[in-house]
Amino acid sequence: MAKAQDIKDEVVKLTAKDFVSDQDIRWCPGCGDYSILKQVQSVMPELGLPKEDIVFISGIGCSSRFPYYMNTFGMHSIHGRATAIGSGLKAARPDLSVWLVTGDGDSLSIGGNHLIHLLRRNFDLNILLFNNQIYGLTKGQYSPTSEVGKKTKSTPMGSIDHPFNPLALCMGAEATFIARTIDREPKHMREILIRAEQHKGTSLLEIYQNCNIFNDGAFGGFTDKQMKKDNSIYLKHGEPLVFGAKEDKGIVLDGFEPRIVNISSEDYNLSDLWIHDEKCRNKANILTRFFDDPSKENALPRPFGILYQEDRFRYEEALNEQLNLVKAQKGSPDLDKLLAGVNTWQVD
Amino acid sequence: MAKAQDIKDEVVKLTAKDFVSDQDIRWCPGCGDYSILKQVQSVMPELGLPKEDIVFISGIGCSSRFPYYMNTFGMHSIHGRATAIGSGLKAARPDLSVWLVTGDGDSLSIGGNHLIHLLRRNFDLNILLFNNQIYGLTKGQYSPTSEVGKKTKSTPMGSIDHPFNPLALCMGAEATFIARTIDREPKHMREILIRAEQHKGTSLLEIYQNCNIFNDGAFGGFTDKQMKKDNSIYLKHGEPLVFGAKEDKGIVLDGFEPRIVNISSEDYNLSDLWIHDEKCRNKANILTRFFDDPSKENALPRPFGILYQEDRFRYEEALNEQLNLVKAQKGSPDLDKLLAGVNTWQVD
Amino acid sequence: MTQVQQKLEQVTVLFAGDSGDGIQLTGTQFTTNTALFGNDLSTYPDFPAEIRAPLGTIAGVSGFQIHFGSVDIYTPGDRCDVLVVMNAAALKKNLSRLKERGTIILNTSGFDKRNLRLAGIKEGDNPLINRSLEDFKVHEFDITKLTRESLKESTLGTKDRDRCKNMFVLGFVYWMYNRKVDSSIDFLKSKFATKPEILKANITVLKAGYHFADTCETFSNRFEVKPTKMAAGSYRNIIGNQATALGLIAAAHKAKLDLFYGGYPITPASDILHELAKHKNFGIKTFQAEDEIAGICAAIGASFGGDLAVTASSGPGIALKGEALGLAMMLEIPLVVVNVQRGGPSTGLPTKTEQADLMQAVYGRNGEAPIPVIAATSPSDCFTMAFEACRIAIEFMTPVFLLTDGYIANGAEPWRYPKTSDLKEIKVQFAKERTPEDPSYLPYKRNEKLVREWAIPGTKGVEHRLGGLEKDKETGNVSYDPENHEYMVKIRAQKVAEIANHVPLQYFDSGTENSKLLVLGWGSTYGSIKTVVKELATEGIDIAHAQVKYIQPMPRNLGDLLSKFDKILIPEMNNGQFITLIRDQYLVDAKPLNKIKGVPFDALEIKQAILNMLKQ
Amino acid sequence: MTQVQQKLEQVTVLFAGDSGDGIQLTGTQFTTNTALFGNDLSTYPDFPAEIRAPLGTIAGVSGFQIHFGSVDIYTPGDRCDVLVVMNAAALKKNLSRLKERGTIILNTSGFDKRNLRLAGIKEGDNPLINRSLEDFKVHEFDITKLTRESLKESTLGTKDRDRCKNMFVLGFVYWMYNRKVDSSIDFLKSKFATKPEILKANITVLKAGYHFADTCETFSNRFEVKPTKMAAGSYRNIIGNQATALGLIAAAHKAKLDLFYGGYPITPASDILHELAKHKNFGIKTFQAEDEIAGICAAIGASFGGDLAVTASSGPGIALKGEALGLAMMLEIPLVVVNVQRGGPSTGLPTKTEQADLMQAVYGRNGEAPIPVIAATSPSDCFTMAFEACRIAIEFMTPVFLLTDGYIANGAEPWRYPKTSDLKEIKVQFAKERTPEDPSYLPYKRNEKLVREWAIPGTKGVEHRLGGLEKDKETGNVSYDPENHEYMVKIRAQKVAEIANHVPLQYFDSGTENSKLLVLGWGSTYGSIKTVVKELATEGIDIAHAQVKYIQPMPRNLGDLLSKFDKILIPEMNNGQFITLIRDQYLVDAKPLNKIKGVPFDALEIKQAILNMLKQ
Ligand SMILES: Cc1ncc(C[n+]2csc(CCOP(=O)(O)OP(=O)(O)O)c2C)c(N)n1
Ligand SMILES: Cc1ncc(C[n+]2csc(CCOP(=O)(O)OP(=O)(O)O)c2C)c(N)n1
Ligand code: SF4
Ligand code: SF4
Ligand SMILES: [Mg+2]
Ligand SMILES: [Mg+2]
Repeated sequence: MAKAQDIKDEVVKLTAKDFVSDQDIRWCPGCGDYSILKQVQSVMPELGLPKEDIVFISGIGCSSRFPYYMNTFGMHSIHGRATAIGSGLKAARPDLSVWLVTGDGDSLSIGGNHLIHLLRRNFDLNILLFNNQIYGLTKGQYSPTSEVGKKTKSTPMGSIDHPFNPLALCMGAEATFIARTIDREPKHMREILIRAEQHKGTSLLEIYQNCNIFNDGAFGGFTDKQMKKDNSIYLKHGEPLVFGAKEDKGIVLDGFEPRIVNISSEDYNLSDLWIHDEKCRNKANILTRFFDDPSKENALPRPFGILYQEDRFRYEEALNEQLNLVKAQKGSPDLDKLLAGVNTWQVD
Repeated sequence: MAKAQDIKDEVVKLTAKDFVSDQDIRWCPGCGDYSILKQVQSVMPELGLPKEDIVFISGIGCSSRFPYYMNTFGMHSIHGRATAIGSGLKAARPDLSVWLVTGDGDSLSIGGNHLIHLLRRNFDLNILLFNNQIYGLTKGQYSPTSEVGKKTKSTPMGSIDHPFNPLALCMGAEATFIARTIDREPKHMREILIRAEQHKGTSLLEIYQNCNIFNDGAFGGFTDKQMKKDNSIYLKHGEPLVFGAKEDKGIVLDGFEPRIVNISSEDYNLSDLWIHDEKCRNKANILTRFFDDPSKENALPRPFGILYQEDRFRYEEALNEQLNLVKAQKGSPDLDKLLAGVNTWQVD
Repeated sequence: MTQVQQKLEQVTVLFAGDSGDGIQLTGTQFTTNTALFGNDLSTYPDFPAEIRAPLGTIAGVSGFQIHFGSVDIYTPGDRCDVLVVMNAAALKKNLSRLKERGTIILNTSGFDKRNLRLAGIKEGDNPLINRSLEDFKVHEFDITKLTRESLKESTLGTKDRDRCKNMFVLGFVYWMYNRKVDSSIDFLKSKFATKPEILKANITVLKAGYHFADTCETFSNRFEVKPTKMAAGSYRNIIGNQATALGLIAAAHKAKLDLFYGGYPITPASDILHELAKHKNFGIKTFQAEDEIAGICAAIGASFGGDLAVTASSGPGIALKGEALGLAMMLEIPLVVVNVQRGGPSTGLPTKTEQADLMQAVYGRNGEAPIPVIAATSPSDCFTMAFEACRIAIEFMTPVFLLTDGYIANGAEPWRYPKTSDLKEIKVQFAKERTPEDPSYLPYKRNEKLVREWAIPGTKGVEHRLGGLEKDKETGNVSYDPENHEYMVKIRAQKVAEIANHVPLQYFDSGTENSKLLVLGWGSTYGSIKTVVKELATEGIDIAHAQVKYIQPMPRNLGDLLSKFDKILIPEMNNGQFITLIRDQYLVDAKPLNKIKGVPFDALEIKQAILNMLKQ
Repeated sequence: MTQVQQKLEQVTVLFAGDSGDGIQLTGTQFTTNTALFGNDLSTYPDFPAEIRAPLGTIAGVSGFQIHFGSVDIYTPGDRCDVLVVMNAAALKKNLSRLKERGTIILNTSGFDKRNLRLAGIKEGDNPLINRSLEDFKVHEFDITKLTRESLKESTLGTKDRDRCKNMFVLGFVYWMYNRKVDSSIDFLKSKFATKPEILKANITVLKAGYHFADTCETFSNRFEVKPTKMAAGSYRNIIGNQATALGLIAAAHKAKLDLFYGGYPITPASDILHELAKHKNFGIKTFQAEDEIAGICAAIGASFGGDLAVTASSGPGIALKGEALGLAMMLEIPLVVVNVQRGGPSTGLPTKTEQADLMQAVYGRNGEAPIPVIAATSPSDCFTMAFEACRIAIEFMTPVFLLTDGYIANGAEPWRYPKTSDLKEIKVQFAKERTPEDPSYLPYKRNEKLVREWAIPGTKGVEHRLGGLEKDKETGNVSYDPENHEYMVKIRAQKVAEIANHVPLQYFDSGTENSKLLVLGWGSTYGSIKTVVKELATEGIDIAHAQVKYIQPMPRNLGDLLSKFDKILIPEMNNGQFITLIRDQYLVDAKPLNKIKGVPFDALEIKQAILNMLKQ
C-alpha cells in the first residue's frame, strides 16, 4: 500500500504503544492473534502516518475483534463484508491507509465473493487474512480451509469438503500481491507487513494463526522447532529455493513438476535450483500448489514470504482520473444548469 | 457427470425434439443463446436418461431463461444462486443429472461465492456458463468479464474494473473440469457437452455467447472466418498445440513462458511443441492465461476445448458413504430410542 | 377540404407497437414537444419484460401513454382517446384501454397474415375485416409503405428506411394536435449528428407524416389543447428516476459533500445509476458492485469516510441489504437507500409497478432496527424526496429509505425546477480535531436531537472504533450491560421518532376535516386519487384527500387528522400494507382498496370504492 | 452434629465462575441428577460472549441457573436462593440476583489480590473483609486448596488437578440437597473412559466435596425438595435446541422423508446443526454451507428434490435469507426456517436472548410474500413446534418460520417425551407418474386447501419448470397477465390464512374470559407469565393468560377471545412487535410491557405491570 498522499507535516514520531487502544483484549490466553496484534502495532510507526489517517476494518470472528485493539479509526463490521466496506472507503478516501482484518471463515466462506472482486479491482489496501483453519468465534466448526476428514461439532464423522488453497484462489482472482507468514515468526511477519504496505494495490497476506482452543497445532509442522525448517521454505526474490534444517535441500523443476533435491549431494548444486521470481505469475501459480500435508512423505515445503507481486493500476486511481478528466472537460459543476436540463420553458 | 445410477429400463429412444418445451422462446433474434439451446437439446438423448431424471437450474439473466425451454424438470431461481440450489439438489438426489445454466453476471458477479464453493466441493453436475461479457437482461451494463475501458450505460467513460479470467478463477477454486467452447461452433460444443457430462465431478464449461444487442461481436476474433483460425486453438489431449489458418503455428514453452512459433519454418517442428495434457494442473494454469486480446500483435491464441480434468471424490458420494457407514454401525434408526435419550425416568 | 379545429381540455394518446418500432422514442418526442408547448402532462411507458421480445407477439408490444391537457394533469390517464397501433398485437393488447368511440390510428402493414398469427388472431377475426372496430373512429393506412415511398430517393437500405416509420406516426400526430415539428428536428439533428443520411431520412419521414395528415382525406378534425395555466416559473420535463438522481446530486451539492453511489443493476432502479454516472463532473463516484450487499457495504465504507453515500435497488436487491442496513443503523451514519419498487414477490414482475415493499422497508431487519421511511408521489416529487432523504440522513446520522416505484420512476411530467439557492440548506458538522489535552472523545454522545457526531478518518484526536455489537451509550465501546442495551434500543427509536419534529405536518390535498370521507394515500397513488377527488368535487361530492410522504415516523398531526373521520379509505397497489401501520398506530378502522395488477389505479376504481363506502 | 433437614417447595441455585471453571458442566450434571430425582425444573445458562474471556474478569463469568421444585416450575427463576461463586468477578456480577438472606457458597482462593483487581474491586472493598455480605448466609472455603489436597495421591499435574474443582462444588451441593452422586459418577465414567487418571481424580473430588459438606462445621441445614407430582409418563431432561432437532427428525421420520439441513453456523442456532449431525443414521444430510444464502438455497434445492428441507440461523443470518425465502414462497415448496433469536439489532448481543425478530419473520421480504410463523414457548415445546413447522410446511407446501430464542434454546426442562406412535401423522402425497395419454400436468393446480402438488424429479410425466417470476395459476408458466397476478397474490395469502383451520384454537392457559385482565404472550415469555399468573391466583387476583404459538395466521378464535377484555397486557422481550400485529388485526388497545435487556422477564416485573394496569 502506498503511503497516504498528504502526510501531515506535524507527524510526531510514534511508537508501538501509541497504537494500543484502551480496550481489554478478549482473545483466549495463548491465541495466535496476540502475536499478530503486537507485530502490527510495532510496524505502524514505520508507516510514517499520523494515527488518524489509518483505518482498520474487520468482519466478524475472533480475528475480527482486531480493530478494537488498535488506537486508530476502526470498524468491526458484519460477517464477510469488511472487503466490500473497505472498497467503498478507499474509493471515497484514497488518502487513507486502509487495513482489512479477516478470518478464514470471514474472508473465504461468507465473504469469498467480495474478496475475489476486491482483488481484481486492486484497491490499494492491505488484507490480513488470519487463517486458523477453523471457525473460532462460533466455537469450532470446520472452515473452508480445514483439511478433509476434520472432526468438529458440525462434522462428527469428519468433513467432506475439499478445502480451498487460499493463495491459489487469490492468484486465480487476479491478485497483485500474495504472501504468507505465520504467528510464530514475528520478525518475518513484520518484514512482510511492511512489504504489503509498500505494495501499490491490494496486498493479500495470509497469516497462519494458531487457535489453541479449537484447532491447536494446526500449523505445528511449521512452528515445531524440530520440524519447521524441513517443512517450510522462506522465499527471497532472486534467490534459489533452499530449505531444510541444514539448508541442504532445494527445489528444482522437472518439466512442470517441482521436486526436492539434496544440494549437499553431488548431483545438484545451488545453480540448478529454481530461482524465486516474485514477478513470475506462472511460477507463483506452481508455488501456491506447494500445499502438501507436511507429515506426508516427501512433502513439498510450504512457502512463506512473497509468492507474487505485480504492478497494475488501482481502481481508486482510475476513478479519480476519470473524475479529474471530466471536470477538466466540463468545467466546474453548475447545479442550476443541471437542474434545468436541455429543454425548458417559462411560465409567467 | 456420471450417468444417473439407476437408468430406467423402459427408456425409449428420445430425440432432440423431446427436449423442446412448449414455451415460446423470448431471446432476441440473433442471440447466441439459441445455438446453445439447440446443441444442448441435441445431446440430451445421448445421455441415455429419461427426461424426468434431468434437471436444469438457472439464476437470473437472459441466459437463465434456459430451463423454460427444456422439456425436463427445471427451476429458474434467483440471481446468482443456481449453484447453491444445485448443490442442495445433488446432495439430496445423487441419482439425478443436474445441469446449471448461468451468465457471466449471474455466476461471477453476484454468484461468485457459490460458484467457487461448488467447485471445491466437486458435486457431480454440469455448469454451463454463458459468457457474453455483458449484463444482457438489465440492458447492457458491463460485467465482471467485460474488458477494461468498456463503455456502457453505467460506465459512460469506460469501465475501470480489471476483469476476471473465468477459467483462471475456477482453476484457483479447485475445479476438476475446465473447458471452453463458443456458440458459433456447434459441433465442438456438442463434443464438449458430452465430455462435461461424462466427467465425474463438477464440470465447468464456459461458452462464449454473442449478445448481438448489447455487446455484438465481443468474440468476433474467434468467429470471424478470416481471423478465427489464427486467434483460436482447439485443444486435444495428447496432441501438440497447433493452430493457424494454415495449421502452421504452434506453441512452445520458453522456460515458463509460452511462445508462438512457426512450424512451417526450419527452426521448429511438431515434436518441439507443447503437448496438451488435460491432467496437468501446472500446464492448465498457464493455458488459462492465454487470454490476450486477439487484436493485439502476437496475441496468444485463445484455447477452446478441455483445459483441465482431474478425478477427485464427489461431495455427495462422500456424504452417502458416511450415511451408509453410520447406518451400518448404528443399525436402522429407532426414533423411540432417540426421543428417550440416555437418562430417563418414569412417573406413574 | 375544411378542417374543423376542435378545442379539448385533455387528451390521452397511447402509442403502441413492437419493441423494435421505436415507440418509446415517439412517445418521448411527443412528450417534449407537448411540454414545451406548455401543456401539463403525465406519461407512462410500458416495456415488455424481454430485451427484444419476439417480433409481432403480444409479449413484444411496447407502449407509451401520454395524458396532456390545458388543465392540471395528475396521471397518465386511465383510458385513452387515441390509440396508435403499429401492428395487430398492439391493437389486441390495448383495445380495451381505448375509450368508447375513441380514435384508432392503425398501420395496415402490421395486420398481414404473419402478424395476425403472431398476435394469436385467427384469420377470420382480422379486425380490419370483421367490423369489430366499427364503433371506433379508425384511420388506417400502410405506414410502412408510405415511409418507404417518401424515402425513394434515400441511399439507405430497407431496414434503415423502415426504422423511420415511427417518425411518420409522430409527424401525423403532431399535425393532429396542431403542433410544430421543430423540437423533434432539433433532437434528430443532435442524435444523428454523425449520420447525415439517417438524419435526412428521419426528417423527411417526419415531415411526410405531417403533410400526409394535412392532405389526406381521412382526417377532418384537428385538435387544439391550449397551454395549461401553470404557476409562474421555469419548467422542464422530468422522468422519476432522473429526478431521484438530481435530488441526490443537489443534496450533495448543498451539503458540500462528495456523492458516492454503490449499487448493482436491477430493473427498474438501474437508471438512477446510469443518470448519476453521466454527471461525474459533480464529483460523483459511482461504483457498480458485484452484488447488492457489496453495493450497500461500499456505501457504508464511503459514508464512514465522509461521503454522502447512496445505494438503490428494487425489492429482491433490497432483501439482500437487510443485514447491512442493520449495521448502518447501529453505526448511526448517513446512508440513503432508494427502493424503486416493482411487482413482487420474489422476482415477480420486474417491469411492472407495485407498492409492496413498504413493510420490508419498515420492518425488514433483525432486531429493533428503526429506519426512517419516506415516499415520493410523482416523477418530479422524486427530486424533492431524494433531497429530503439526504437531508434526514445527514442531519440525523441515520440510514433513510426512499420508496418510489416503477410507475413514477419511468413516468414523466413537467417540473418547475428549483434554483440551487432555493433549496434547503443541509448542514454537515463533522467532528472537530482534538488535542491530547481535550477530554477523550465520546463518539456516541448525542446532541439535543439525539444525534451523534460524524467523526471521519483523517480528523486528529477523534480516532474511534465502531461496530455492530451493542455499544456503550457514550464511548461506543462494546457493552453487554443490560441497562445500556435497553437504553440504546430506546434512544435509537426515539431519535427516529424525533424526526417527526423536523418534517412537514400532514395537510389535506383536497377537502377538509368536515368532508365525508378521507382518502388516505401514500406514495405514487397521489395522481390517481387527486384526479378522482377533483372529479367528485365537480359532482358536488366533498371528499378529503391526504397523501402521506413521511411514513416512518408519521407526521405529528396525522393521528389527530384521522380522528376527524368515520370513513377512511386507503388505496394501495399491494395487498394492504400501509393500512396495517395506520390501524396499529391509530386504532382507526380504515378500509383498504387494493390493486395488485402491476399497473396503477384507474380513477374509476377509486371512485367506485369511494361511492360504495359513502353509501354504507 | 445434628443436621436439620428442611423441606422446600422450590429452590433456585446459580452456579457462577470463570468460563474455565467448568460451570456449565456442573450445572448440567446437577440438572440431570435433579431431573432423575423427579423434580420439575428449568435451567438457563449464561455464557460470556468470548470463547475464553479474560480470566477473572466480569466479562469472563459463566453462569448456570437452575430452578427446581416439588411444584410445577416454569422458569429458571428470577432471583436465586443459593449463589455459588468461584471468584470475585462471579460474585460481583451476580450478587444482585441473590434473594435477601440468600446463601452464598464461595471459593476464597478466587478472592486474592489478582482476582479482586481483575474483577475491578478495590482492595479495600474486598467483600470477604468489608462485611458487605453480612446479610447473607455465607459459606466460604478454599475450594482450590481442598481440591488439591484431596488429590495429593494423584499423578496428575496441577493444571489437571485444579480442573477438578467444579466436582468439589457439585459434591457439596449434592449433599446440601440430599442427593446421591451416582448419576454423575456414571457420567464421568463414560466421559473419561479412555482417561483413567482423570476419571479417578474427578470421582475422588466429587466425593470429597460431598463428604466435606457432611463433616464440615459450617453447614447445619440440609434441604429436601420432594419430587414433583408430574403427569404419568416417561420423562427426560431436554435443552431447547436439542428438542428442535429432535422435532425435525421426528417429523421427517413420520413423513417418511429424508431430512436435509442446510445452514451456516451462528450463535445461538449452531447447536441445531451439531445435534442433527450426530444422528446421521436417521438418513439426515447436514450441509454446512458457505453462508446463510447458500444454506437456504441448498435447502430449496433439496426440497425441490423431495427431501424435508430445513435451515436455521439467528437474526443477522435470517436477514440474508429474505430473498431466497421469497423464492421458496413463490415456488410453494416445503421448507422449515428456524430463527433462534438473539439480542439485536445488527450483530447486537449474540449470546443474549430477545424476541425482536418477529416482524422480520412476518414482513421481512419484498412484495406480498406471506409465510406462516409459529413460536415455541419452552425448551421442550421446541420439539412440538418444530414438528408442527414440518407438518405445516409439508401439508401446505410452504416455507414456515419457527421462532425460538436463546433463552429456551439453551435452557432445559424435564420433558414427557412422546412415543413415535403418538405423534401426528404427516401425509406426503407426491405427484404420481403420468403417461402421455393423461392430460398435461398442471403444477399449480390446487386442492381444496389451496395447496398444489409436490412433483419431484424422477417422476415420469410431470416434468415442469418453476421460477420466481409470477406464474400462471395452473400451468405455472411465466405470466405477466394483470388479473392472474392479482389472483395469485391473493390465493397465496389465502392459502396461508387457511392454515388457521388446521391449527389448535387459542385457549386460556389460566383464567377465563371473565377475568379482569388478559396477559397475552407469545413464545418464550410463557414461563414467566405463567409463574406470575399462578402467584396472583394464590393472592386471589384472577388474571387470564393466553400464550400465542401460531402467529401467522393467528388462531381463528383469537379476535373473539380478545374482544372479551378491556385490559390486555402484552409482555415482550423487544420494543413492541407482537402488539403491532394484534392492534392492527383486532383494533384492540392492548398495552405493551417491553424488556430489552438481553434477559428474560423477572416474574416481579410482569406482576408489577399487571397490578398497575388493574389500578387504572
Ligand atoms: C451473518 C452471520 N452469519 C454467521 C455469523 C456467525 N459467525 C461469526 S464469526 C463466524 C466464523 C468465524 O470464523 P473465522 O472467520 O475463521 O474467524 P475466527 O473466529 O476463526 O478468527 C461465524 C460463522 C455471524 N456473526 N453473522
Ligand atoms: C438480486 C438481484 N439483483 C439484481 C437483479 C437484476 N439482474 C437480473 S439479471 C442481471 C445480470 C445478468 O447478466 P448475466 O448473468 O451475464 O446474464 P445475461 O443476461 O447476460 O445472459 C441482473 C443484474 C436481479 N434480478 N436480482
Ligand atoms: S477461540 Fe481460538 S481463535 Fe478464538 S480467541 Fe480463542 S484461541 Fe483465538
Ligand atoms: S439482450 Fe443479448 S443476451 Fe439477452 S437475449 Fe438479447 S441478444 Fe441475447
Ligand atoms: Mg478462523
Ligand atoms: Mg451476461
